[in-house]
Amino acid sequence: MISLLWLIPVLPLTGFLLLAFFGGRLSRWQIASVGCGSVGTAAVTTAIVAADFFRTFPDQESYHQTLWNWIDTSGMTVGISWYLDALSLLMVAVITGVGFLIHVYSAEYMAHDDGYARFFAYMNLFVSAMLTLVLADNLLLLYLGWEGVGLCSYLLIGFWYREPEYGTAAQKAFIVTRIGDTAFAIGLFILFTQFASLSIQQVQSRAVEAWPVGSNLAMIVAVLFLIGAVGKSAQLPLQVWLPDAMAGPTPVSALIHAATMVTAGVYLIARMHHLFALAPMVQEVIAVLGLVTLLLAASSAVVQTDIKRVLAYSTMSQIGYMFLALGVGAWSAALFHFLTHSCFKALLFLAAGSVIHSLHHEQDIFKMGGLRRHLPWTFWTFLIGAAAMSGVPLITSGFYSKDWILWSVWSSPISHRWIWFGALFGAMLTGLYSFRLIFRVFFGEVRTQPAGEPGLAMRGPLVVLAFLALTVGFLEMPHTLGNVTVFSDYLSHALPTTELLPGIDESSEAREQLAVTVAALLGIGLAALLFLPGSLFTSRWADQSTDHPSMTLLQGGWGFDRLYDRLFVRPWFTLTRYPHDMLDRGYEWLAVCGKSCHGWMSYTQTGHVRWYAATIAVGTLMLLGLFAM
Amino acid sequence: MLSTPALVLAIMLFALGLIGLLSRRNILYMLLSLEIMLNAAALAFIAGGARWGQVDGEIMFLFILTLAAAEVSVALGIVLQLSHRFRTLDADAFCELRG
Amino acid sequence: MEILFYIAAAVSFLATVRVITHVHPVHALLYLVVALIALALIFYLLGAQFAAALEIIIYGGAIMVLFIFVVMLLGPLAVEQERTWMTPHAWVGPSILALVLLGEVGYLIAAGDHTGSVIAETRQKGISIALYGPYIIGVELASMLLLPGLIGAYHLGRRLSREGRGC
Amino acid sequence: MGLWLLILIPILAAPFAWMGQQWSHHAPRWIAIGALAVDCLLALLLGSRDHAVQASGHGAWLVESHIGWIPRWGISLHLGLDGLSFILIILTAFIGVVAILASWTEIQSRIGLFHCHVLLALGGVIGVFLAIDLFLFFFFWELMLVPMYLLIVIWGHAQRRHASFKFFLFTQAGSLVLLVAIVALALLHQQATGHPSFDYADLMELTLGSEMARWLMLAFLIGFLVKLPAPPFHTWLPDTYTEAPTGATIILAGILAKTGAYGLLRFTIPLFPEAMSDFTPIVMGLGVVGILYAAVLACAQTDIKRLVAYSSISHMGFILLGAFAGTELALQGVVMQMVAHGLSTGGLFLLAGALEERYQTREMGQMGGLWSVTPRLATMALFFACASLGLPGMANFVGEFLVLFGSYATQPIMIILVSFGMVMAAIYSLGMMQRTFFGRQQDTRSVPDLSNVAFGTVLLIAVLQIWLGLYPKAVLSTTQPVMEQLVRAAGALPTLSHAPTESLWSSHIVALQGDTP
Repeated sequence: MISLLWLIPVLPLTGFLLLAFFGGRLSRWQIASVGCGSVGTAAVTTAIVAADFFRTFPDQESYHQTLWNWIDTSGMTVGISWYLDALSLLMVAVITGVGFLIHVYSAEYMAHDDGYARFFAYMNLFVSAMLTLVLADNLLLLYLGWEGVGLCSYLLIGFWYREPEYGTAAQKAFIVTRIGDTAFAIGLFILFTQFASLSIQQVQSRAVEAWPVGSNLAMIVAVLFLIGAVGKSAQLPLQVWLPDAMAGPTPVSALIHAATMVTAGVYLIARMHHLFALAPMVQEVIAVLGLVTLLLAASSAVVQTDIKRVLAYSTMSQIGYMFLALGVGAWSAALFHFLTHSCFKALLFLAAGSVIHSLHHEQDIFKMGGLRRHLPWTFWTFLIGAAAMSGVPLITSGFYSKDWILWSVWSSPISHRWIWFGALFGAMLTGLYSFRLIFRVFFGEVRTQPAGEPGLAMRGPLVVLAFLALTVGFLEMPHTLGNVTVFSDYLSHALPTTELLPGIDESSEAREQLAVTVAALLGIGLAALLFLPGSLFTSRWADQSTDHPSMTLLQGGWGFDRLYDRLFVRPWFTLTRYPHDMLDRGYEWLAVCGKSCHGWMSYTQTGHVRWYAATIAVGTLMLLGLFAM
Repeated sequence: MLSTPALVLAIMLFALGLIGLLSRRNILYMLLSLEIMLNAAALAFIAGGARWGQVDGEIMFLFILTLAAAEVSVALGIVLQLSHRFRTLDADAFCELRG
Repeated sequence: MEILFYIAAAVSFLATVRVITHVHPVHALLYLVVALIALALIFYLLGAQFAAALEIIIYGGAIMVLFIFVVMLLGPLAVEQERTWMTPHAWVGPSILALVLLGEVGYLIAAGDHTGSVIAETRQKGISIALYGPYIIGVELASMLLLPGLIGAYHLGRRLSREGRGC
Repeated sequence: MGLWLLILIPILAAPFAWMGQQWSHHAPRWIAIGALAVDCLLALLLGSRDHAVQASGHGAWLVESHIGWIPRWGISLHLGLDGLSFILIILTAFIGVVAILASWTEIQSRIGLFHCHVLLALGGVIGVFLAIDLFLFFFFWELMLVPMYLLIVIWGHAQRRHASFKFFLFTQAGSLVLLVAIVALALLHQQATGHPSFDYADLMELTLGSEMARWLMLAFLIGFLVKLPAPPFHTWLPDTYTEAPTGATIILAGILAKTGAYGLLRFTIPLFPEAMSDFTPIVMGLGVVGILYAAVLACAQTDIKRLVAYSSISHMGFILLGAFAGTELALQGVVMQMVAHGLSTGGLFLLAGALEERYQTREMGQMGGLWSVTPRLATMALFFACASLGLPGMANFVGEFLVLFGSYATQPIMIILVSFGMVMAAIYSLGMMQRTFFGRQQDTRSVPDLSNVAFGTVLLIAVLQIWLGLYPKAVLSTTQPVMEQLVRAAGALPTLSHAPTESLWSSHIVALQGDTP
C-alpha cells in the first residue's frame, strides 16, 4: 500500500485540473466537494501510506518511488521520484491534515465569492506543489515544488485581483521570494557541478565525503540554500513580503502563510542538515538570523492594528524560533515547533477569519471588542490558539515545543547565552501580543456589531485544530515532565539528535523551564495590565498614539520596507523608466546620418537632362584621362 | 588612307553633338544632337572598318542604326507626351525627377 | 578622291554647326539631312557602300521623317514660327550645301570608277555572313530593342490621344 | 526524395493557397494547415524510421539526399536530416499551424496571398534546417526572408513600413556578411584542393589559417547573431514583432529566430572550433548581456507586444550562452530552449495579438482588470507568463536550467549574473499580468473572450509546454547523438570540458581527500 505514495500529490493536482477546466460548469456544492475531497482523499492516502510505512518503519527508514525519468541526458539524471522518510511523512501529514481542515473551512468562508472555483483550484494546486516539495527525492523536483508554492502564493495573495494594492502585494511576495529562489538555484548549480547528481541523499553523502567541515564550498552552498530558505520563510532580510501577503483571503493566510509554505525554509534546512552541519558558521548565522527575526517581528506584532498583520508578524516570529532551533542543531525541536505552530497558527488565522467574517470584513482590532459573548466558539478556540502560541505551561502544545527549543539553545554547544536571553524575551513578547489580541477583540465594549457565529463547516475545523493545539504537545515532553520522547524518537531516524553541552543536568533544565514559564506568563500579565479593559493602564494606552516615530517604525516592521524602497525599488524604477533602447538610438542615428547624406547627394539630382549629360561627359573625360595616364 | 581624317571628322562631329546637347534647352534639338553623336560614332566605326578592311565596322553601324531607330521612336513619343503635358519643349522644365 | 572626302567633310561639319545653332527646328532638320547625306558620301568614299545607302534610306529618310512628323504634331507650340519657316533663307543654305554634294556625286559618276561595285558585292556577302554568324546574338538583341521601341512608341502615342480626348 | 518533399510540399501548396481564395475564405487556411500537417507527418515518418546512422563525413544524418547541381562550382543539392533538424522541422510545422490558427480572425484581406507567403516562408525555413550545402543553405536563408518582409509590409500595423524596412536591412546586412564568408570558404577550398566546394562535409575537413578562420568565424557569427538576435544586433526585433501581424510575429519569434541558433550550432561551432575558443567568453558574455539588458528593457515597456518581444530577446540569450558553453548538457538545454521558446513566445504573441485585436491598442495602461472580461484569455496569459518566467514543470524551465547547469562549470560568474535575469523575468511577467488582467478595469467595453479556435490552439501549446516540461526526453533523446558529436567536433577547445561525470567526481574526491589531513 505504500506504493500509493504517488497518489498523494497527484490527487490535489487532479482536483486542480478538474476545477480549472470544469470549474465554471460546476455548482458551488460540487466545487467545494471536489476541492475538499481531493485534499481529503490525499489525507486518507497519507494515513494508509503512513500505516504501511510504520509497519516496517525502523527497519526500513525510507521509501523511494520513481515515476519516470524527468531529465536524463548528458550526465544528468533527475527523476520524478518521491522519497518518504520520517521527516517528509511528518510534513505530508501536516500539509494534508491541516490543509484538509482549512479547505473545509474555506468552503463556507468563501461561499459568497465570485471566484469560488478559482479559489479551490489555486488551493488544490498549492497543496499539490507543497506535497511535491516535501516528497521530492531530488533537489530539482524540490525546486519545482518550491517555485510552485511560490506561484500559488502569488495567485492567492492577489486573489481579489481588482484591488491594485493586493496585486502589488502579490508581486512583492513572488519577487522577494524569487530572489531567495535564485540563490537556491545557484546552490543547485554548484552542487551539480561538484557531485554530478541532484539526489538529496546522494549529494549529501558525497558532500560529507568530499568536503571537510568548514570548507569554503560547503559554506557557500549552505549560505545560498539559507538565502533560499530565508526568502520562503520570511526571515531577515527577506521578510518584507509576509505582512503584505495578508491581502489574500484568510484561509490562504492560514494554509500558506502560516502552516505550510512559509515553513518550507525550515524543511529545506532540516532536509539538508548534513550539508549545514558541514558549515558551522552558517549554522550560527541561522541562529542569529532566527533570533533577530523573532525579536523584530514580535516587537512589531505588539503594535499592529490589523488583526491579520499581528498574526503575520507572529508567524515570522515563530518561524524565527524554528530557525533558531535549526541554528543550534536542534533539528527535531524545530520540526516539533513546526508541527505545533501549524496547528495553533492555522487555528488562530481561522478564528481570526471567523471574526473578520462575522464583522463584515473588518480587520482593525481597534474597531473590535466584546466579541466574547457573541462569538463563543470563536473566542474559545482563539483563546486556545493564543495560549498555545504564548506557551501557557503544561496544557498547551506551544509550551512544549518552545520549551524544547529554548532548552536546546541553553544546552547546545554551538550556542551562546545571550541568544537564549533574547529568545526568552521573545517568549515574553509572544505572550504580550497574543493576549493583546484577545483582550482587544473579545473583551470590552462592542464596537462593531457581529453578524453571528459561523456555520458548522467553519466551526468544525476550529474545534479540531483547537484540540490539536492543546494535545499535539504531549508527543514530546521533557525529562522533568513525564519524559515522553515519541516525536524525537520518530524523527531520530531522519535527523540527528541534538547534542548537549557536557555537564548539563536535569536541575538546570527545570530552572530553565521555570524561566520560560515565567516569561510567557509575564507577557500575558503585561497584556492584561495594558490592554484588558478596566485594568490599570488601559485608559492611557487605549488611544495608542500611532504617530509617534518609534511607533511608526515598529508598525512598519522596523522600516525595512522603506529601506528597500530607497535601496532597490526606486533605483529600479528609475532604471526602467525609459522604454527606449539605447542601442537602438545608435542605429537610428546611423539612419538619420544616411538620410541627411542622401539628402545632400540628391541635390545633384537636378532633374535637368542636360546636367546629367554633362556629368556623363565629364565622367567619361575623366575616365579617359585616367586611361591615358 | 582616309580613315585618319575620317576619325578626326568623327571626333569633331561628336564634339559638336555634345556641344549641342549641352547648350540647347529645346528637347528637340537635344535629340538632334544625340543623332549627330550617334552618327559620329557610326563614322568612327566605318572608318575603323575601312582601315582594317573588315566588315565589323559596318555591322556595328547597322546596330547603331537599329539603336537610333528604336531610340528615336521612343524618344519622340516621350517628347510628344511631355509637350502635351507641360506645353513647352524646355528640357529644364521637365525636372520632376529631381531629388 | 581625297578632295572629295574633304569637301564632303566640310559640308557635313558646316551643316552640323548649323543644326546646333539654328533656332528653327525645321531648318535644323534640313541641315541635319544635308549632314547625313554628306556622311553617306563619306561612307561611300570609305568603301562602305551598303552603309551609305542605309544612311540615306533610314537616317536621312525614315528617321528624319519621324522628326518632321513630330515637329508638325507639335504644331500649336510652334505655330507662330510657321510662317518664318518657309522664308527663302531657310532653304538657301541647305540647298547650297546639297548642291555641293550633288556635284561630288556627279563627279564620281563621271569619273566612271565602277570597281567599287564589285568590291561592294563581296563585302556585302562578308557582312551578311558575319551578321548571321558570330553576330547573331547582336541581331537578336537589336530585334529585342526594336520591339520595345515599337511598343513604346505605340503606347506613348496612344496615351496622348486618349488624354487629348479627355481634355 | 522524402527530404525534398518536406521542402516542396509547403512551397508547392503556396500557389494553391493563393488560388483557394476564390473558392472560399477558409480554403487558403485549410490548404495551408493541410500542407503543414502532411509535412509534419512526413517528417515524423522520416525521422522515426529505424535508420542506420550513415557515417558520411561529419554528419550523423538519419536521411540524406545528394543530387549534383552545379558541379563546376562544387554546388550540389545536398540535404541531410539529423535529430536537431528533425526537432526543428516538427517545431516549424507546428508553429506554422499555430500562426495560421492565430490569424484566423485577424487576417481578412487578401487571405490567399497571406497564406501563400506563410507557406513560402516556412518552406524556406525547412530548407534552411535541411540544407547542408552552404550555397543551398544560403538560398533558403534568403528565400524565407522575402515572404516574411511582405507579410509585415502588407498586413502589418500602423508603423509597418518602418518596421519592415528595419527588419529587411538588418537581416540582409547579416546575410551579406554570411554570403561573403560562405564564398570565401568555397574559394579557400579551391585553393587547398583545386576545386571549389560548398559542401558541409568538405568544408569541415578544410584546415584554415588561424587569422583567416577568425575572420570567417566572425562573419558567420554576425550573420547568425543578427537573426537570433543578440545584442547589439537585436534592435530590429521589437519594432518588427510589434508591427507584424500576429501570425507573422509568431513565425518570426517561434521559428525564424531559431534559424540563427541552428546556424550557430550547425555551422559556426563545427566549422571553426579553434577560432571559437578565443571568442567563447565574449559570445557568452553577449548572451549574458542580452539576457539582462533585454530583461531590464522588458520591465520598462508599456506596450504589451514590445514587452513580449524584449522578453523573447532575453530568452534567446540563454541559447547563445548554452551554445558556446561547450558542454553537452548546455547544448541539450539550448535545443530544449529553442523548442520551449518557440512554444511560449508563440503563445504569448497569440494572446497579445488577440488583446490588440479586441482593444485596438497595445498599451497596457489602457487595459487592466480584464480577468473578468476575458477569463480564458487571462488564464492562458497567466500560464504563458509563468512559462516565460521559467516556472519549473514547463519546457522553458528545462531549457534554461539545463543551459545553466551545463554552463556553470565553465562560467560560474556569468551564470550568477544570469540568475538576476530570473528575478527580472518574474518582474516583467507578473507586471504584465498585473497591468493587463488584474487591477481595476480601465476599458469597460465588453469584448468577446478567446474564440474556440484560438483557445484550442493556445491550449494545445500549453499542453505541449507541460508535456515537454515534465517529459523533455521526447526532445532530448532525439538530439543527444547530434550534440555528442558537436561536443566532439568542438572538443579541440581548451576551455571546454564535459559535463561532470561519475569518474570526474570520484577523481575530485580523491584530490580533495589528498589535501585534507
